[in-house]
Formats: sequence, structure tokens, C-alpha cells
Amino acid sequence: MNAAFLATLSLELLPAQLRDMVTGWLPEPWRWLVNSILAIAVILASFGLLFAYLTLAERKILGRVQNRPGPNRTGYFGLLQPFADGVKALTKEDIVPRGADHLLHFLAPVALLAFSIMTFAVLPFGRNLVAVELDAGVLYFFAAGAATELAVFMAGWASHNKYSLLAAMRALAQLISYELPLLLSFVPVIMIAGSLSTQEIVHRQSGWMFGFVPQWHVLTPWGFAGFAIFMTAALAESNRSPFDLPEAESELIAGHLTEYSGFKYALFFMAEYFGMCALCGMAVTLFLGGWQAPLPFLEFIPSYVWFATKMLTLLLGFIWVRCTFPRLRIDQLTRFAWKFLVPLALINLGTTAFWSLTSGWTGGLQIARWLVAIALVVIPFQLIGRKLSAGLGPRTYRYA
Amino acid sequence: MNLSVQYLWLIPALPLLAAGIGALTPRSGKAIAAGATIGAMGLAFVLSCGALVTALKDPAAHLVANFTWFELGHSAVRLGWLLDPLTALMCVMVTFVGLLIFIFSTGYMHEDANFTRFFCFLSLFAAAMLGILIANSLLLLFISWELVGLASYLLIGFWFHKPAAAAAAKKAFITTRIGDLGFLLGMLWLSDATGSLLFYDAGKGVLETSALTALVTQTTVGGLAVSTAIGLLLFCGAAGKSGQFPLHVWLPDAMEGPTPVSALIHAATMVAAGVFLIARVYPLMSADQAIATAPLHALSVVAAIGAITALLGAVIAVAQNDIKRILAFSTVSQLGYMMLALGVGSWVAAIFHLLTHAFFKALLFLAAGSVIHAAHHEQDIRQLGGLKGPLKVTFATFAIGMMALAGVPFVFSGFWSKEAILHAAHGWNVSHLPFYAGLVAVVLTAFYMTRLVAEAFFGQARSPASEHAHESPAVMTVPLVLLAICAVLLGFLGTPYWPWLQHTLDPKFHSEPGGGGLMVTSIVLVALGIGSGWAVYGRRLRAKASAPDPIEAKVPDLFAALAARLGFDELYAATVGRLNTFLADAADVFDRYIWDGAVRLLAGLGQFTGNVTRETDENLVNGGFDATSEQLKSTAKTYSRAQTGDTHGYLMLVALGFVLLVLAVMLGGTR
Amino acid sequence: MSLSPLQLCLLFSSALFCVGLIGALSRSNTILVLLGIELMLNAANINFIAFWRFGPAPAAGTGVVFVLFSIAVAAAEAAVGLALVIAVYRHQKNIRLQEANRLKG
Amino acid sequence: MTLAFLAIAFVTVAAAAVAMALRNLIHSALLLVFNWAGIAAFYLWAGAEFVAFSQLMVYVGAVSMVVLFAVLLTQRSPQSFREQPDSISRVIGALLVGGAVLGVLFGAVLSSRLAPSAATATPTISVKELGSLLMGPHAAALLIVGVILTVTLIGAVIIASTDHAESGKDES
Repeated sequence: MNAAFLATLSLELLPAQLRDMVTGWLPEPWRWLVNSILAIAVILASFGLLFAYLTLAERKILGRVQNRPGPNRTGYFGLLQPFADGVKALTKEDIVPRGADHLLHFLAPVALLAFSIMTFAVLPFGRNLVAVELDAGVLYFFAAGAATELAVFMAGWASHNKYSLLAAMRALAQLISYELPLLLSFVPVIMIAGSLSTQEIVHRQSGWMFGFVPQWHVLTPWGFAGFAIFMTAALAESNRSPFDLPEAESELIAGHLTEYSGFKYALFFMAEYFGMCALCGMAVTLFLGGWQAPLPFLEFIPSYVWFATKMLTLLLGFIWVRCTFPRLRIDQLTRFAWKFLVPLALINLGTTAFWSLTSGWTGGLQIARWLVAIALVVIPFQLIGRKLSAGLGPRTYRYA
Repeated sequence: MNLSVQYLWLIPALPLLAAGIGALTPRSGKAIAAGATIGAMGLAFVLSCGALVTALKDPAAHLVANFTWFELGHSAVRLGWLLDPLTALMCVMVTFVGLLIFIFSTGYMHEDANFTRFFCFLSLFAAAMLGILIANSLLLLFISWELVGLASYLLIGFWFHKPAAAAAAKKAFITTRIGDLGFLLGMLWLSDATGSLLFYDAGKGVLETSALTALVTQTTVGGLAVSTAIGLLLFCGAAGKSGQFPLHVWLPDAMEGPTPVSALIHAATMVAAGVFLIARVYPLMSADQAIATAPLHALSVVAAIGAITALLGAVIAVAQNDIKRILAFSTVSQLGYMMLALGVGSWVAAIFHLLTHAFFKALLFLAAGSVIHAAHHEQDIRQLGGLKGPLKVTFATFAIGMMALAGVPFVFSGFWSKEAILHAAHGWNVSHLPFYAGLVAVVLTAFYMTRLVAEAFFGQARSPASEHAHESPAVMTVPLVLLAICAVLLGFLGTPYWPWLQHTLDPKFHSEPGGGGLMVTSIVLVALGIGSGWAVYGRRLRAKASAPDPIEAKVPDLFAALAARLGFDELYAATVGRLNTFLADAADVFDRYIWDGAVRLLAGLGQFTGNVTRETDENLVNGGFDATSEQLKSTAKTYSRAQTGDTHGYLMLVALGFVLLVLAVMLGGTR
Repeated sequence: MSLSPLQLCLLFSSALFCVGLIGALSRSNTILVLLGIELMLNAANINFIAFWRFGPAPAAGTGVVFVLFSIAVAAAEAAVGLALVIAVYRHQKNIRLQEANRLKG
Repeated sequence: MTLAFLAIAFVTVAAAAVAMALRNLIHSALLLVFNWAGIAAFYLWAGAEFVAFSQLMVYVGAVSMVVLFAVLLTQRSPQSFREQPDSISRVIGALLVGGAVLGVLFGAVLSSRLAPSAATATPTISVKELGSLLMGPHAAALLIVGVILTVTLIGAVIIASTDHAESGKDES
């Protein structure tokens, strides 16, 4: 290591420089392969670790919310708990029901995890940190994500269990319902950014309004509405509470997970958290300015730190939602998607069209543009919401 | 303020609009319906005053506004408005009296469930009546005339749940329809003879010289001038509407309607329409006067009918006990007077009496309504009595109306207008019989009105209803007071000493001075009538309701005959009704046996033919077709085996076809 | 014999087409028949891409656009077809294609 | 390159053939999903990146779901997904006809002289270019496809929906 190299070393470029250092030792024909392997390894390692501590964080937070300490026996503050869980999962007996479809029963968790991990390929973790730079990156992300429900179906069907099959059906219904608002909610972003490439979308959100307000998509009326729809649909896509119908413990005794134990169960768990992370990362990329700093004077902090911060914030939001909302019924779930989210997403599309057509307006017209856009988002929300919730007064339970 | 003749249509249009509003208002919207109706009527009144101002600028002129309604080939049907002092005065009278009656009705009908419907009908009636007045075309007049008939039917039958009211409405409608048939025929004849139905049309109208000359010179059966025949036909309509003998029977029965209806329709306006019609077509009616040799003058018939009606109504009224029925027969009698005046050649006197009569008769009816309202719908004067005390305002106004009707001299309007008629009748050089009939009617009128007042208001209360009577609210008494003032003052418009009204209506009118002796005679007769009435009924007041009438006690047969209205209804039932039944029976027999037989014969013939054809069809034609279609069906069945319904098979055939096609292309050579 | 890439692609698509055809012809389950037809459609799409990729004017992009439309229509066809299958199932309680022959002559 | 293509082609055709031969419907459907993914891989190999992802989205993400749903909804007993064996004669007939078609197609492809294009470099078409193509020259077609999809959605819902709305009173 020479001095010149050390001089060019900066926090921002550190990952890329480290990678170049490693690949520099290898002959040219192998470099691309090693590059890819390195990227995969880094992603797996860092998100594996993140998964471990995310479970811990979730259990801790849930405990706190429910007025109990949560795991606190293994290590300080229970810090070693994830590893203890991992050892337990690995040493448990792997049970496969006799009537099960062995191949699919085995393939399901593998495919689920594989597809979940595949989605990380196009996420821009930092200014120069993206595993695959794809022209149609966003499309790739959702194409890979769509396959995860298929794995859930496989798991539910292969288990040869009524409850699991029901869970499989529910998973399909839920996917079909929520795929649509999920896709529609980010179409406005693509309309404005004019690109399907994740890096390009992040770059489009750079710059400052009035010198300090970031030009993130979430800070526009349509962007905010799109973000809200996206996060709701993402909750459903990742089968998180309050949309965790396929695994609903109280109704379907954990649904497609019923017949899984040991390491396969852990894989399912892992895949769920990976999917959650990926969707949050996508939300950050699409709406929250990706790896960009929120204020100009904070730009000295490396971009990947910002990305991680935003993503963790959203993940904490998911956990918070999980411990506060009750689970929906299946008909409520689909009705919510078809009658509320889809129309809103379509109206949001129109709002975005208006926004993009009026980009030349300045001065007073600029204010009018904002007002009209806000009205276009808020009024339908109010109207549709009123119409849907008509007659659904607050319920009272006599014996509860 | 002026109202141009072009905008004359606004006067009927406003009440029509109000009627529409009333029809659309729900039952609870009483204030809306009443407000719209009264507001429209008030506006129409203001407009009528404007029209009057315009008309008075040149009383001799007939202002017209004509337009084409529709065209049929080369002929066009034209309608129009007409504005002259007659129209204007009548409009003012109708709108003013109507307005007061509407206001009165808000109090009288307050509790009725169908309040809005009532006001809708009232407004419709007012619109139609005003339409009659402003029409410059006999056709338009006829349309409005029939609308008036309809409104009258609806209003008489307003309480249709009462069988008597429903029957009365039907009777009124049918009886007036008989007269209207004459009207319609006359109108068609007139249209055929002159080619126009417009009254005034720049020299081409039917009431203008050229048309009149033509009508008078032509003659028809019996040597009658065409104008006489047409005039008599039109008079049929007028007689029906104005309740003249022999079509008077419906008018007393029409009292089954609510009292404001009686006041408005059967005293002030609708029944006056007949008089108005004759006055309007007066040039036509009087055209045949030019031919001294004519076998019959139209006006003579009018005078005769009028005299008979005046006498008849007055006589029957003497023996009636229902307060409204007495007034109804008095109306018949007074209308007879007007017709008499028309007949003897003084149409201005007729209109003068029409105007004064409208006010005091409306007053009398409304006051009677107030009595009925106060006495909880008790109408029999034998059951009333002693109302002078509790109903002070009503009594005072009723007394004024009674004196105006009776013709108490000098102060009251009735005296002057009746005097004008008697004067004209006296001057008629054809016959003096109508004059004497008028004189007798004067005595009788005074007599029966005195009887009515004495029975109803003096003495003691003879039933619980009249014991608990109390004065009506201001909304009903104020119109009474206003009408009473008019009933007094209106007479001074046409006194012999200042005949303003006569000059206004007929610029050629010139009063003949003198006639003082005649006036003295009529004063004496009035005094005689009132005095005798008071002598019979006032001095020994009735003690209880069931006591017999003093006259009844003396001459029971005559009184019974009068009370039964001289049996006109029975007469009609025995003659017209029986004839009608007989004709209906005859038609039924004819229909059932002759026509039906013919039809059955034809049908049997048709059936026979059909049977023959069917046999041919089934055996000859069908047989051939059946064989053909069987053949076709079996062929089709054979072919349809190819349609196996097996999708795989189809798909396979498609694939094989594809293979063959490609092979053909490949092997068939390269072009 | 050396085959050009285009010919290889066409052979590939032909093979896929025939697999789909044989499936559609031989199976009696309507869903499988539909899937076979879906396969044939995909084979056609492969041809479009192949001719775009190895054709004379790849810059025009017509083949790609055509495939996009084709995919959209194929998705529509699948949706309607499977809806029909469900409707048929509701009527005759099975989905064997040879029994859905009520319209035969 | 050719090696990759051959691998993709072989796997895809094999998956399709096995899927069409299997008796278990669910396995067939899942194998077909795999087959569609293989076709997507072929598109990627040919350089049509956008089409490949679209194929994945539409077939793997949507059509497969609908197929699986249809399979689950049309099974008599939820636990038996095994089909009745098909009639041998029809299978033989199908194989004969399919073989004929295959032979004809192969013959046609091999016998025709296709212009040996010198496309050495993979032609890439960016998403942006594709977008302007779709919105420009092919805008009408795009609109029509949109209408077709909408009509299809409505039609599919109507076909598959029960008739309870109209005759609910009679049945219940």
C-alpha cells in the first residue's frame, strides 16, 4: 500500500477502492467474475447481518410496545440472541409431511430466498454502489419480486395441508390485488424521471430548492401520495401485518409455514426480511432521493450511510405498524386494494401528468400548480374514503 | 301607466303560470300556492288597470293584435287580442273581484286538505275567464270558454267525495255542453260564411261592416237571415253558460261547490261570460234589425228568454230555504235581466248591470260564505237566525248587498243599473211584456231578499250552530268591506245624470232625459216588495226551525211547487232523459241485432273460407313442404356429423391442413 | 452443416411450437390445452425476437414492439380463457375439453 | 454465445415437453412457469432486455397466478391433482400430427436460404427508444391494446362471476 493510494482514499469511495484493490491482484479475464462474486458476497453478508439484528430489533420493539423487556438473556441486551436462534434452527429436526410433494416442499424456501436476494441487484446503495446497472432496473426489480409469491404458493401447496393450501390461495389473491397499486404507484416517478434505471432516478432527485430543500419526489403532492400507496402495497407484498393473511397465526396456524421447521423455516423468515428490506430500499430509491443527503451541509457523510439510514427508518416504520394495527379480513383486504388504492393510484397518475405538463409555470402560477396538484390528490382521497367507509361506524364490543 | 295591446296576453298568462305553480306544489305548500295565485292575480289587476288607461284614451277604437296560429294550405287560422273599453272594464272587474275572492278563500278554505289544488283550479279558472275577455277571435274565445267550463266542473266537484257535488259538477258540465254545441255550430257556420273568426281585422273581421252586410243579405230556411241564425246559435252557448231558461237548471245545483267558487263563478264571472259574449258580438246580433221584414229578430228571442228567466228565477227564489240557493236563483233572475237588456237593445245597460251585479252578488255570496263558515256549515235559513248580533260586519255588508240587489233607491248601485234596464225595456217598441216582467221581478226580488235577511239575521238563534256563531277572521271580512264599498259606489258611474260608463262603452250612446215617472214607479215597487216581505217575515219572526213558512201555511200547493223549482229537473228527466234512454235502448237493439248479425254473418263467411283454405294448406301445400324439409333435415343430419364438438379433432384438422399447405408450397415449386 | 444463429432460433421456436401443439392436441384438461396454446404464442414471439435480432434492420425495433403487444394480448387471452374455464366448470362440474361439446351438430 | 443459447433452448424445450406430459397439473403449471422464465432468458440472450423483464412480469407474475388459481378452483377434491389418464389413441394421433408439423417446420427452416446477417454485435434497444417507438409510430396500436386489456378485464370478470346478482332470490 503506497502513500498515493492512501491519499486518494476517502470514505465515499472506500467500497469501490477496496474492491479494485482485491481485483487488482487477479488476471484480467477473471476480474468480472470476481467483481460479481464480491458484490454478491458483500450484499449477502451485510444483509444477513442486518436480518439478524432486525429480528432482534423487532422483538425488542414489540416487547417494549407490549410492556415487556423482550429478549435480554443472551449477551448484553440480548445481542447474541440472533445467533442463538440460528444455531437452534440449524440443529432442529427437519420434518417433511408424508403426503407432501417433497421436491416442491424443498424448493419453495430456496426459490423464495433466491428471488428475494435477486432484487438487491439493482438497488443503488450508494453513489457508485450498484451491483448491476440495468437500463430497465425498476422493471427487473418488480419482475423478480413478483416471483416470490409463487414460492409462497409452492410452499402452501406442497405441504399437503388444508391450512397451507388456504394460505396459498390467499397469497395469490393478495398478490394479484396488490401488484396493481404497487406498480401504478411508482409509474408517476418514471413519468417524471423519464427512466427505468434506478441510478438515473436517484440522480433526477438531486439538487436543492431554495438552497436547502431537497428535490425528492416525496416532497411533491403526487410523490407523497405515490409514496403512501407504495408503502401500503409494500406492506401487503411482504406479507407483513396488518396484511399478513397468508400466515395468519390465529386463523391458519401460520399458513404456508405450518409444515416447515428448522432451517427451512429460518429461510422463510430470512426471505421475508430480505423482501422487506428490498422494498424499503426501492421506496428510498424511488421517493426519498436514494442515497442523497437531506441537507446540503450533510453531504460530507458517505452516501451509503444515508441510504442505510433512510432504509432503516422505513423498516422501523414497518415494525411500528406491525405492533399497532390489527389484521384485516380477506375481503376487506381485496376491497381496500381494488376500490381505494387502485383508483387513487390512477388519479395520482393524472395528477402527475398535470404536474409534468405545468413544469414551466413560475411565480404565482407555481403556487397555483401546487394548489391544484394538492387538491387533485386530497379531494379524491377524501371522497373515495368517505364513500368506502360509509356505514362502517366505530365498532363496539360488548364483552371485550 | 299604459299596457300596449301586444302585451295583453300577460293578463291571462300570469294566473295560468300561477295555476302551473299550484299544480306542482305539494299539499303542504299552502303558502306557496296561495302566494303565487294571489300575487299573479294582483299583478293581473295592475296590468288590467294599465289596459283600462290605454283603452280610455280612445274609447271608440278597437285595438287589436293578430297573429297566425297555424297554416293549412292556403288558409291560415289566426288568433288575436282585442282591447276596447268593454274588455278593459271587464278585466278590471274580474281581476279585482277575483283578487278579493282569492284572499277571502285563504281564510275560508284554510282547513281543507286540498288547499293547493283549490288555488290551482281557481287560478286556472281566472286565466280562462281573462282569456275570454281579451280574445279577438271567436275560436280563441271558444277555447277559453271551454276551459272555463272545465274549471267550473273541477271547482263545483271540488268536494267530489260528496255525491251531490259530483252530480252537480256533471250536471253543470253536461248542461252547458248542450249550449256549447249551439255555440260550436254557430262558430263553424260563421267561419264558413265569412272565412274568418276574428272580430276586428282591419275591415275583414266578422263584426265589421262588410262581413255583416254579407251575412244579413243571405237567407236560410224560413227566410231567416244568416246573421239571425248564427246569432241564435251563439245565444244557445250564452244561454247555457249564463243559466238562461231552459238551461238554467245547473246553476242552483252548482252551489254544491265551496262558497268562494259560487261567488267567483256563479255570481261574478263565469255566468257573466254569456252576457259578455252577446255584448261582444252585439253588432252581429243586431245586424238583422236593419231588415224590418225579417220573420224573427235574434234580439227578440234574447229579450223573451231574458224576461222569462228573470221572472222565473225570482219566483222560485221566494220558496227556497238554502241561503246559497236563494242567491243562486237570484243570480238566474238577474242574468235574465241582463239578457233582457241586451234583447231590448241596450247592451251598455246590460254591461252596467253586469258590473254592479258582479260586485254586490260576490259580496252577497261571500257574506253568505262568512255566515256558513261562522255557523259551522249550516246553510238552511230556518236553522239560522239571530246572527245580527254576533256577526256585525257580515250583517252590515250583507245588508248593503241585499239593498243593492233589491234596488233601494239612490245610494245603491243596483238601483241605477236596474233603472237603466227598465228604462231601456220601457223604450223597446216591439213589446211591453218584458218591461212588465221586469217590474214584477223587481217586487219579487225585494220580497225574497227581505225574507232572507229577516230569516237569517233577525230573531233568535234556532240551532246550536248559529248559537255559537262568531265573526270570521279579518282575511274574510276585509274583502267583504271592500266589496260593499264598491257595491255602493259603482252605481254612480252610470246615473242618468252623469252616464260616464255608457259613453265610455258606446260613444254613440245618448241618454234620453225624462223617465222620472218610471223611476218613481220602480221606487214604489221596491218599497212594496220590501214592505210586504217585512210584513210577512219581519213582524212575526220565526220561533223555531220546524215552524212552517207563512206562505206555505196560506198556499201550500204553490209553495211546494216553487220549492221544487217548478219541477224543471223532473220535467227534463221525464222528457230529455227518457228520450235519451229510449234512443240508447234503440241504439243498443240496433247494435246488438242488426249490426252484430251482419258482423257475425261476415265472420261466419270468413271462418268457412278459412276452413277451406286450411284443408287445402294442410293436405296439399304442407305435404309438399314437409317432404322437402324432411329430405333437407336428413341431409343436414348427415353433414352435421362432421361437427363433432371435439375441439381436439378440429385442432388436429387445422394442424394437418397446415402441414398440407406447407408441403404444397414447398413441393409446388418455387416461383 | 453449419447453422446460422437465426436458423437455430427458428428451430428452437419450431420445437417449442410443436411441444405446445402436441400438448394441446393430446391433453383433455382445458387448462393444459390453454397452456399449450400459450406456448405456441410464445414460440411465435421467439420468432419475432429472432428476426429482429438477426434480421436486416435491428435498429427499427419493430420486432420488440410487436412482442410487447403480443405479450399483452396473450395475457388478455389467458385471462379470458381461464375465466371461461371457470365458467364451464361451474356448469358441468369438470373441465374435460371433449365433454364441452354442447354446440355440436 | 451459441453454447448459452443451446443450453437455454434445451432446458426450455425440455421443461415444456415434461410439463405437457406430466399428470400433476400443479407440477405442469410450475414447470411452464419455468419454461416462460427460460424464454425470458432467451430474450435476454438476444438483447431484448425490456421484453425479457416484461415476459417475466406478465407470465411469471400474472399469468402463472391466474393459471394456478384456475387449477385450484376447478379441482373436484383439493387434494387430488392427478389427472385421469388420457386416451392413448388421441395421444398417438397428437404425436403423429405434431411430428408432422415439426418435420414440415424443420424442413422449411433448413431448406430456406435465410440472409446470413452479419449482426455480430448485439443490437441494443434502450428503454427510452422503445418508449418513443411506442408513443410515436405505434401509439395507435398501444391505445388499441389498452382498450383490449380493459375489455378483457371486464369480460373476464363477467364470465367468471356467478349469476347470484340476478337470480339470487331463486337459489337462496
